Amino acid sequence: MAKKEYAFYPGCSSQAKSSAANYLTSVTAMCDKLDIKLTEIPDWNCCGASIGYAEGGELPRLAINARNFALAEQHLPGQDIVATCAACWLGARESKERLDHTAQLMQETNEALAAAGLKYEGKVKVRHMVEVLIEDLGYDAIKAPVVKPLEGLKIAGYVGCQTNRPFGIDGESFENPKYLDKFIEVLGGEPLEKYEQKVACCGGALAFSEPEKSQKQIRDIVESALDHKAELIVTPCPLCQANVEVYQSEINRKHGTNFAVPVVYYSQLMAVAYGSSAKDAGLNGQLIRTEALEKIANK
Amino acid sequence: MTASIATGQTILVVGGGISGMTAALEAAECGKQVILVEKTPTLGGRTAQLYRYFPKMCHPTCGLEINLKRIKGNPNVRVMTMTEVTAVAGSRGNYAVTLKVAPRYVNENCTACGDCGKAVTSEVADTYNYGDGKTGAKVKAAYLPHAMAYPQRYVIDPSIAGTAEGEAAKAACKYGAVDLGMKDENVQLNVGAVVWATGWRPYDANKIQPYGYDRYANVITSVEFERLADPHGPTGGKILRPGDGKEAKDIAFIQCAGSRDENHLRHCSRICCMASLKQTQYVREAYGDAGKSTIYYIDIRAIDRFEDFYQMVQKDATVSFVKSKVARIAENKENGNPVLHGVDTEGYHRYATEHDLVVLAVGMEPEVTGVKLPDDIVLDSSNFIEGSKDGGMIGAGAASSPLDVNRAVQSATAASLKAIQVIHKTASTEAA
Amino acid sequence: MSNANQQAVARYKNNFLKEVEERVEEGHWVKMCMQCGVCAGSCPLGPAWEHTPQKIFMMIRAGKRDEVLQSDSMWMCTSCYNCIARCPRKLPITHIMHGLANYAHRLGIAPKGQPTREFAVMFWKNLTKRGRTNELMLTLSLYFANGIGPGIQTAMNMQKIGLGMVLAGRLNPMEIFGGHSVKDLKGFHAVLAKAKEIEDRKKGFAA
Amino acid sequence: MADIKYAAYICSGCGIGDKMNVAGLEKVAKTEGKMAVIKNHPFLCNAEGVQMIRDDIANDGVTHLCIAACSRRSKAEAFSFPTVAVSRANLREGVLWVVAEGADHDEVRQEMAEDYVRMGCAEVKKMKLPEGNPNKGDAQNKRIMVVGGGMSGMTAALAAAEAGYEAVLVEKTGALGGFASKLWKRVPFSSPYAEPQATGVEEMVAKVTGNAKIKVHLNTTVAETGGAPGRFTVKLAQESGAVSDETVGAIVQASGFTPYDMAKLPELGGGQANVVDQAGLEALAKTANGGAIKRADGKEVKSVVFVQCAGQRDETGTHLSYCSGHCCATSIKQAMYFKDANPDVDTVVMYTDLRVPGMGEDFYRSAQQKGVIFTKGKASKVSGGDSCKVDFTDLILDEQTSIDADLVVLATGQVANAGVNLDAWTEVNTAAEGGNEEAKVQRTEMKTISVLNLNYRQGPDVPQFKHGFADSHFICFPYETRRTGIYAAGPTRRPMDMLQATEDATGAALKAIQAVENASQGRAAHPRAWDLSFPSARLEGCTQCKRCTVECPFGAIDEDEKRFPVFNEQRCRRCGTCMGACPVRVISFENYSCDTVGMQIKAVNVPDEDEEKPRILVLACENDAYPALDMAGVQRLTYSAYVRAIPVRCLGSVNTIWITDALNGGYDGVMMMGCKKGDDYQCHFVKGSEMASYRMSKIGDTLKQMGIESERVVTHEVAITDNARVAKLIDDYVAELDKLGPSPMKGFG
Repeated sequence: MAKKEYAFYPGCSSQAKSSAANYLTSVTAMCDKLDIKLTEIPDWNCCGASIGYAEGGELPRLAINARNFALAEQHLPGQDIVATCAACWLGARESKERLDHTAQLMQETNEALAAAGLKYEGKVKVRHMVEVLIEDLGYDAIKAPVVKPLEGLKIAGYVGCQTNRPFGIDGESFENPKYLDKFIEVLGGEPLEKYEQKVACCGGALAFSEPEKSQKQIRDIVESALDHKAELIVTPCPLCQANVEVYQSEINRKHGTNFAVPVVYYSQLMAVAYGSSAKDAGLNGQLIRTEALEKIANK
Repeated sequence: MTASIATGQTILVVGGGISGMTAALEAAECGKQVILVEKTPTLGGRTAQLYRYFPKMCHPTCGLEINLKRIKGNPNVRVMTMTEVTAVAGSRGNYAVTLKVAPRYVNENCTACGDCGKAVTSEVADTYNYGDGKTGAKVKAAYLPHAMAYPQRYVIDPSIAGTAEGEAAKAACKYGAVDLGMKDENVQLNVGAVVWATGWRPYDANKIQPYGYDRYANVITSVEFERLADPHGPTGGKILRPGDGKEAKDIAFIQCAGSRDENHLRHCSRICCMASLKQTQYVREAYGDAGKSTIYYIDIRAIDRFEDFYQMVQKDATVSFVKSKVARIAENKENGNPVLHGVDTEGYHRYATEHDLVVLAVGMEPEVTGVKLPDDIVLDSSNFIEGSKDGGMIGAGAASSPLDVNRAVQSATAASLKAIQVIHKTASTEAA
Repeated sequence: MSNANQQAVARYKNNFLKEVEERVEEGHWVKMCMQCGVCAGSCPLGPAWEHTPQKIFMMIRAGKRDEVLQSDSMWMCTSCYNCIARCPRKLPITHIMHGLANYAHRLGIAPKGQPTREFAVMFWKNLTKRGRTNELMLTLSLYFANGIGPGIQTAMNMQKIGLGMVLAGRLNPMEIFGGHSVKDLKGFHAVLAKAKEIEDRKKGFAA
Repeated sequence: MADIKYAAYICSGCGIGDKMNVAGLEKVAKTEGKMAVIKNHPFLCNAEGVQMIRDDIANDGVTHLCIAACSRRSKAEAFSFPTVAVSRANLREGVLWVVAEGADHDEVRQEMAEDYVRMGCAEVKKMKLPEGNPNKGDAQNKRIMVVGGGMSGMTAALAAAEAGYEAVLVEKTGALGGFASKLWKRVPFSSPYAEPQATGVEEMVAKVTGNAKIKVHLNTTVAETGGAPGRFTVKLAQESGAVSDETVGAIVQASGFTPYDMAKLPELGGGQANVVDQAGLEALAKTANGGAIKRADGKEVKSVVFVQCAGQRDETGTHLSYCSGHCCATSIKQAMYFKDANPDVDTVVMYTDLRVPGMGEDFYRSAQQKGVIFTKGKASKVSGGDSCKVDFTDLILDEQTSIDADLVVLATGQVANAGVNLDAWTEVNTAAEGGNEEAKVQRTEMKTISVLNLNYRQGPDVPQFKHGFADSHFICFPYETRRTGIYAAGPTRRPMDMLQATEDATGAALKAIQAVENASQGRAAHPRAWDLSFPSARLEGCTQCKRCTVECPFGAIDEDEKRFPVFNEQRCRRCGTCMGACPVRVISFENYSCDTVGMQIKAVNVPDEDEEKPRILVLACENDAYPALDMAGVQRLTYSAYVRAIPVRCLGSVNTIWITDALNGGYDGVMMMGCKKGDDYQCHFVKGSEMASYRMSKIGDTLKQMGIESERVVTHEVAITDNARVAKLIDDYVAELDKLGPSPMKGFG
């Protein structure tokens, strides 16, 4: 099957030695097995993230996103932009929708872009890696390369907010999306379909400013996963991954719990199931190491 | 069956619910020729599935009995059940209509003695009791749809038509009424006017994801609740919740389940507020002061004298009101109770309240299964029927707007006269 | 700053709804709320709100300008989008909350020392500096926001994590000397400046 | 009329033949029923069986037949023989399906079946084939009179005319158009439900006046209405004093509504400057003619508050307790008047529940889109003046507060123009007839507001249902009037908006057309539609007691100068209440009379007391109780084989003679089963079951004289869904009678 090519928007957190570096590593391994060619958008910039609103305002946020669109349209014509980070995808897609639907904003934004000799034509599409996997490849294609099924591995699919709302994946419910469970299933693992915290918010945006409030969210997410006997939590979102993984020790420190549930990306599950090494799957990037996956990877 | 009896002076009424029966009878009692087609095996429609009517708390079957008596006694109405309209050609005053009659596998010899039912063992979903929904009710595959079914004639479910079960039913019938050889039959008719009284259907509760109808056993719809409260229903009138068959005494009613919501139905379905107010009285009927009803609402729309009923319910100590669109429902894993989360907007009170059972007051949307509307029918923004451009086809009852029974009958009576006007004009122009 | 506030007050007299419609991101949606309250019940941070979104919309219609703009409710938004997903009138509630926060912030009347407000400012400065976020600087500047002392304290508490991140290759101590950046920084800044200029002109913040 | 020949046809199908001795039944039909022809058939309702009966009618001169098979509710089409008198003996639902299985019940089952055959034969012998009202000749007028020239009235007149019927339109003012002509615009009737629409009144007036089939009387009121469907005679009084006569076949009453008087709402600023009601606002909008709306004092309105439910939904008993339904949409429309003229006008709609059902939701959204502000609050005080002030409780922000505005609009409700309230009337009228002078004055005073001035025995207007509206009591039958041939439509029937009113008027026009068609054929109207039987009275036996004229639920019976009842058959609904009321039993229908039932009661074979087989007579309303008994059978519920059930048209038609005859004849008990009575009555003949229980309360003394315990006569309210309950009621009563012991009358019968 012919290679599928996309204009890749890794986002700040996926850069080398950034908080989601291991996401990028595993995505690279995954795409390699799935015949997906990702070409990084030359000189892309930050999406502004949701938290950018307070100081950034509306038009500056639209403008910096439009800059990425313009660069993609210019250098990678005809290719859809694919983001792996929930926030990047959301920030970009929201900007695109608003620009495409409001002539005035489009005009003002291009006026701004002109300052750097750029123009957004409104052509390029903005998509999340999960959309590409489901819509362009499909579950059978995802299943095909499996060589090391994740046998008997109980995994809680934690979708979180921004890959799920307000756009979400076509045909999935906001309250009960099933795609992570389907991923786990085709990869040979055991999905915990009744996991209640699937779409709960990890409080990511407030992780720094309101630690108590966001850590309360994280507690529920981890506790419920444990109630369901989860050995792993899997997520499509770097903010979710970082928050849910990073703060478990902090919560233990404050509340005397002893959480140590590994939180991985779907791409890491796939990389492992597709036979990549623990390193290529970015497992060494885990703060809470996941022996279970490493064992399978090292088989 | 021949089409010859029908002419440009005949009125076709599509749908055998209370609106269709009314439209047909009112015209027939004015002396007009009417053909009434119904896609299911029996007349009565959705109202026959209600336990009581608001605001009188009387029984829909009472009116049904009168309408059936009118039909039995009136030679001007011809009733065709298990019949759908598959095509309408022509224009005002002169329509060529194609009907498809599905096999009932039971002919007019049937005396409703019930021997075929005794002879078969396999069961199918009891759609009269919303057995295809949360009630899970079943009937024998050879059945009388309900005690007041008209025609009073058994039905053999297609699933056993070609099987040994079917043969057993045939063998059991002393009157040669079981005819397993029946096939789809197409019928051509000429009519002058068409009244579309194809009715409504409850909005699909599975689509209202935050309320988890698809995930939680003890979240049901208002139409299902009617069957639970009805002594003729699957629980013999006991309010037993689907999850564990326990008696539900503390019941939450959620208004606007699908209605007034641009993610679902953009219109207000009009009847739901009154329906829930009525259903709180089912709870009182079952448990007296020991029952508890809570209505979660945005606006209580008890129009005109229905306000009396609202005021009566407000005085009922077992009923309380929360002005809030419930945000989401979770389930208490210990006891299977639904837990409602939201905020009471009068003032600001956050709640997470547990109930035995949740009844979703699901909205009305136009019935579309088995309904093939001609192209020149004009629909409104919610697909209710406004009528055909040339006025030869008229929408009636809940097919034309979300209406309560009384207003649906009023609408159907008006539609009946509009149809009469059409054939009158045809007659006078032909005469001229 | 606060003279921008006085100008706004003068311009819109007691028509706060009009002010919101013209100056707040997605503010023209406020009038469409029908007070069902589904947003209020859907917010994960709900309990932390003094005023729920639907109530804030009502306050706007009632002209309670100061109470709304000085409220810290909007700053509780985690951008989870539950409210948008469930709103029966399809109001972009998340964005309206962001818009209100931003407007209050720009007017200089948002709650002083509101942590999210301060973090948001740092975050934006951080990302606009080089076009990409510098996670280390962000973290550090946050910890030291309240001065050296408490900063060290927080940093000590969090250092295990920080160290873990470094070991896991997910935090780079070297970023302190720069880190990731867009190449055409000049162009990037030009775009931003222009965008801000247009926005300020539109929303009455023109210097 | 040809010679009479009786025949009995006994079906042995559906298991009747297996469980009963058909030969025995035939013997009963012959020796006791005295039937000339007796046949049995294994499958009577099939083509062959029915043909056998048809042949006997055609070739063998059979004129009266008793079909002993299933219930009269089953196989109605198969067993319909319009040219002969037919009785049905209910052997299947009434015996086979309800008597317990097993050999030890064979005897009682057979006795029950034989009794039903005896009853069927006895009944048919007293039946005549109804031939329709012989006086139908005088009831051939098919013109429709419409009272009221507003939107509803004009719609009704046009609707009738377009169906080919002449219409007479009577309007008391000098112009057509009614309330609608006072409006600037109306709410939209169809998609997209976004903008106020032109009322279309002018076009409609033109259509009406231009229609050759419609005769319009302006400045005219109805001075007197007499007669009946098909032959109403109406005196029309012009303002000038001139009087003209019209004969019409049916009447649509579209007399509209009056806005609730603002002056009764001082606390809400009623009567103060710059506080108007919705009608007042329409006037201002008309003057503005699309431009800026100005107050009475000429000041342009820059801010307006609409106070919903003003004097409505009132629980204190001071104002209207109901909701008028249209006011929310009307205020939304009126707020749009302001916004469309000038978007900067502040418009606030203050509501507690915003009631815009159906597509009204789109209209609501459209108003929000235009910037109309909706505040959920309850106004406590409105002060008018140059700057008005509305004090209210904001239910969302949970605070006492107030708004200032240039103008305040009170959404007051609709009060029906339904004429004289008959309950009040009857009281005054009886006093007046008793010679009370004061009452006579009061009566004349009352009549001044009458719409129809009916010269009916029971009063000048149609009875009102609730809150003074002339509505039907029935959910399934909104046009089930209590004055046959007269149909209320529009806001006089029920509070409603213009869309619903025009639809309502169209429906009422149909019912009027139906009424004239039925009258011309001598047929009954709903609910016994197409019944050809009609009441006749042997006046030579009449004692002028007036019970029939007083108790007729439809005011069908008047009195002549000698106080004899005058039957207006076209008004009659064939319920038989008069027959039940008549102490001397001179009133009867051809196929339903004191005899058709009485002879059935007498035909039953009542065992002696030593046999210990009690007999219980059940008189069951044919609409609810009898179907319930039937369906108990359909569901194979069992009840005692000692009962003998007779369907009656209505418990109101039960004549006490039937009860006393039964008890004299040795029956051990009598059960009467009828519909719910009281405020939410279910009786389609209004007071049937109420009458029955009233009469039974009076029967006590008679029973005493006969030395019979009062427990031997009971009445029950039975709903059509009470299948299981009727069976239990019967068995419990049998048990009770068992304790009571056999009737003392046994053997004397």
